Amino acid sequence: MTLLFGHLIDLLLAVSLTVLAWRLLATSDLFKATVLFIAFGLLMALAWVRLDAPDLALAEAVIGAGITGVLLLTALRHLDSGARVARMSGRSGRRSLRVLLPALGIMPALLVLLCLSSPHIRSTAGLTASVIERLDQIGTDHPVTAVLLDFRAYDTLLETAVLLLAVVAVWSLHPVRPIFSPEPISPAQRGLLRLLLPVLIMTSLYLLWRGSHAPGGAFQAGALLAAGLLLLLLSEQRLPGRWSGMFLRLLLAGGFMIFLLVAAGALVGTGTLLDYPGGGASWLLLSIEAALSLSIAALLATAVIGGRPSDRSTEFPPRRKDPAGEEG
Amino acid sequence: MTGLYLGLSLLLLATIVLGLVRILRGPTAADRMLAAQLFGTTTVAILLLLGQATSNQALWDVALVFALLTAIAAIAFVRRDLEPEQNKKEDGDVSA
Amino acid sequence: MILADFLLAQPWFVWLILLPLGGAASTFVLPRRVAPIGFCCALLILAGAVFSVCQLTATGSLTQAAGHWSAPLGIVLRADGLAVVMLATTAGVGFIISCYALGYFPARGHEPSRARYFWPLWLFVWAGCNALYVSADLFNLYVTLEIVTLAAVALTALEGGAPAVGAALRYLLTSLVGSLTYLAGVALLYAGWGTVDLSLLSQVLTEDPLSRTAMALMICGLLLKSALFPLHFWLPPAHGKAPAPVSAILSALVVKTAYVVLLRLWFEVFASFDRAMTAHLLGALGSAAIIWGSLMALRQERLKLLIAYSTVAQIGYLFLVFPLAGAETAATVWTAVILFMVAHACGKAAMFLVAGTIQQTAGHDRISQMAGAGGPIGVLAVVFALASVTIIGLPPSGGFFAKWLLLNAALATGQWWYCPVILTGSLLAAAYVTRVLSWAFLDVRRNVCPVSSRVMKWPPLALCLVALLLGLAAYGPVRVALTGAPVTGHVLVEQRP
Amino acid sequence: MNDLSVYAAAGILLFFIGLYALFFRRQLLRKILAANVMGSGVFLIFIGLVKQPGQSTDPVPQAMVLTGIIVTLCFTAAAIALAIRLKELNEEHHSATRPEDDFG
Amino acid sequence: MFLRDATTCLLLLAAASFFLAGLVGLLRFPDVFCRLHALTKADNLGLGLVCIALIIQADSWHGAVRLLLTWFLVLVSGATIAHLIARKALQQGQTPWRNR
Repeated sequence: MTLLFGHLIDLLLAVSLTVLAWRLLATSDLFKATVLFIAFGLLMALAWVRLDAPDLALAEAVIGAGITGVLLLTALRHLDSGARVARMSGRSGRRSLRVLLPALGIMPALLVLLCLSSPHIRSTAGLTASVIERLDQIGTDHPVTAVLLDFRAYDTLLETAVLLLAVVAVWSLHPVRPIFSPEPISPAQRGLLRLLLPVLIMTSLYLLWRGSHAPGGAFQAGALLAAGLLLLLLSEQRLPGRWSGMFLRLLLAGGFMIFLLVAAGALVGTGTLLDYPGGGASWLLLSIEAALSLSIAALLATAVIGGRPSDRSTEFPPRRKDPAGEEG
Repeated sequence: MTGLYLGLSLLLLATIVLGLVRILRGPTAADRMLAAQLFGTTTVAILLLLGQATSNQALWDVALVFALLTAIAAIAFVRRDLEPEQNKKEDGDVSA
Repeated sequence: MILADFLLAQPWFVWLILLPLGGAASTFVLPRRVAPIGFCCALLILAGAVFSVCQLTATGSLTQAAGHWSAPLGIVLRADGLAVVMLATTAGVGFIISCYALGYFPARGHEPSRARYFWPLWLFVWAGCNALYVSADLFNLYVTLEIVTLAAVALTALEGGAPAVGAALRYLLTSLVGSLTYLAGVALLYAGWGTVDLSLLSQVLTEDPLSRTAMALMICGLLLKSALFPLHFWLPPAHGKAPAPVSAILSALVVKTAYVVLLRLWFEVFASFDRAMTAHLLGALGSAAIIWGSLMALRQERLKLLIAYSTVAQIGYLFLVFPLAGAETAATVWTAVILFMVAHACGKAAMFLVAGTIQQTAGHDRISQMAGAGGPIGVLAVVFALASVTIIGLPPSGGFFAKWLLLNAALATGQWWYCPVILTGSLLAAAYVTRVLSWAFLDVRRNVCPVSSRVMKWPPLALCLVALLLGLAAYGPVRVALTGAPVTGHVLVEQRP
Repeated sequence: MNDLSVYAAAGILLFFIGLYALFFRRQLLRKILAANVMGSGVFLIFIGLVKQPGQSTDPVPQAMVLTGIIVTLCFTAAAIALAIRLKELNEEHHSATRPEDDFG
Repeated sequence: MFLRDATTCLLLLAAASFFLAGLVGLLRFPDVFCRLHALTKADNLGLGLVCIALIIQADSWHGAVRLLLTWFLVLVSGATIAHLIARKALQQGQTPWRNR
């Protein structure tokens, strides 16, 4: 019975993910596509849960349901407004690719057959055993965190570089635009914010702390904090302090720079990249994670806001003064 | 009991799949947003049930995170100032 | 002596990743001092690259397991001949481009934001390239490819106009498809063999449908990223519309990153596979790229687009390596392709930099209205002509030497039909280069003297001199390139065709 | 062959649906969504193939997929910023010259 | 033990009926305001009953606290969002449906 329900859940999830993807890419109504994409994120999180990957479910929950949702909905304001919908003025490439159409139809079926029938997939045990074997040498009990921060920490270092790079790329394009409508906020929304925000920050800290022995960690905690920041901005609360100058840039680059310094320090000390002293004490990993999650929060929120802070104004992101002055 | 939890999760998943019809049909943006909202809640329930079924406490954390974030997409939605409805009006004005 | 030992013991190839990363972060945090920080960083990287070449010649190829976690679990970095040659090329070309950029993006000009974002983005590209060359881990290669792509896209959009932003967006989406396809292949390999390490995979991999599918997916993704002929549609707009130093970075360095990954896969991971069909397909596409790219270059009205199409053509030569690499000729083509990459990087970067100077002086880059824009016999004309020598493949340039090796390999493997392709490519290159030279430089009716700064005039000359003299001093690079190379046999220099 | 391979199969389908939409749809936002769907497909393939019934999932691909998710998010943010900029520039251009071009 | 399981069973079945009612309302009700009404039932009562059912089964206090917190957050968010969406819909000029 249990097994049957499990199978049915898996089947239903897989089928509905596919159908959802097809529908969301088939519609030309961008708002509908966006909402369907948010729903897609929900189902992806459930799929990760079924695949016994709660870390990924957490990340998908925060990123799929929270950050990407806000990113797409604010992008819609710019892309969908007015009469003209943004399009690629593509001539080259498209027509020549139509010949690939039949191939695109046959290939998935072929691939499914190939992959699922390969004798090699089930014969390899993967690296689970060797990760768990070495867990007692380092300062964390959670295998995924161990891989992220120790065994494959170099990947994580470069991944943080990608995050910083994304913000540099977004900033290089344009000064920031006001992102939300000027109409007044409902008091209910303000009340909700006052209630949600403390819980959100606490949960984020909890995820960060839990990351060393259970699903959670710097990325999930940082992304959750970023969602909190976005919630704050969506309710037009002023952020305390000056957010446009050196302080903001240091906050954005700080986590990455600390991680980089640890890597370089290990290189100087032991001659090996990211060779933590003592195999990675738990306090060291936790402090790297804390710095990373603060930076990740700032980076993700800034990437969603889009556009660099102006040199003159201290307000970041700026508010729109009146609906007409859109290009301020 | 595990069978019950899983069966109920399956049922809730089925309600999500059926509810997709509302997002597909619309007709207004608010309808779509609202359906997404219901999916959020249902997902929280599924996560709680699956967490109990597999006795994996981490799933309750995922549910908690979802519960925190159900609001954010909807708030981003109401804070946008241009709606497809208004767009249609504008388009009509342009073509008229 | 102690100092020399200490310097030789340092893992320079790892420093070459960390230095530009640190530089990128610092230039982002201190936007008012981007140029000095960026330039110092370029200088340090150049020094590091010199050290790592010395190290390689002294001790052979080096490996390092990041965090002391060895292969199936951790990530291994490896500085073999290919990696070190590419590190050194990137350092040299990158240093010259950095000098040029000091003049092209003036920090105190009317558009300070371009200088402000050029430096961090460029250092990110540099870090990504260096990390890619030394990585021996398939997933790590994916992350480095993504760093290079994202930074290169943002650099392309730095020009600011709608065509550049559109080209950047297309570049981004195409690259994203390429890297996701590559990643799908990595996923299949991990699922099948439980590791993503290059050398471990090459030991355990057996030829079965799963690994062949993975190979197909990874090669397709990388072809898209390295813009081989039918998939080149995104390249000319991106390289043609970007600011000149960025075009130089993209054409000289960035397109080669995906190709280097492909080279590693082909000669190492999938080396034991029976891939004659794939090799011939790649060779055919490469030949088509040579002819098509050259013909398109001949038709271009804009100088930078012409050079961009020339890049499409030159990429074709790189893919002739796959059919030509037989058991006897593997070392020859390996040397040829590395020399070709170095020569092309130097020559193409010099060409784009000259084009940038002309564009800035004349205000446009239309070839037909360019008469005299370079000055009668100015430095620009000399640089462009010298750079053309290597692009066409005339002796004694590195391009000539590489093409000659390819011709040798073609004859040695009995695939004579690649010879006319190589020669036609050279002839067509001569035609489109002559067209530019005759319009821009040999017309002495007007003498509009270029008023660019000195840093924009002299560094390109150094680049094309390197490209030119590479053929004369090829022994050094060849020896470095063959250190730790996954190929056997001798370089067919002695053999007469 | 096991029960969880349905996710790998779904992943393969998602990959191709995304690929198809990316090449044949013209709206920028849909292209960006398509790339995201493709990414999700690849990640599902990754974990779906590695997961073995009755065992905990291999942490190494989990970490890789987490990295992949973050990288894809970064690309999405950059692509959206580029798309918005492109639209702004096109509108400036069109308001200066022709009013109704590349509409369909 | 049996009593505990039986209660959980009953509560879960009740929760299921509320979620089903929410679905039916979402699909069959004529306009956005009515559908909001259906949605809040599922939110508050459906999830609430699931939470209570699981709290009965919970063997640690912090599990129970997490469940309660989750329910509370969904409750508050759901109520606020229903209000905000309704307000938005009214602002856009949608008029509530009336049975004539």
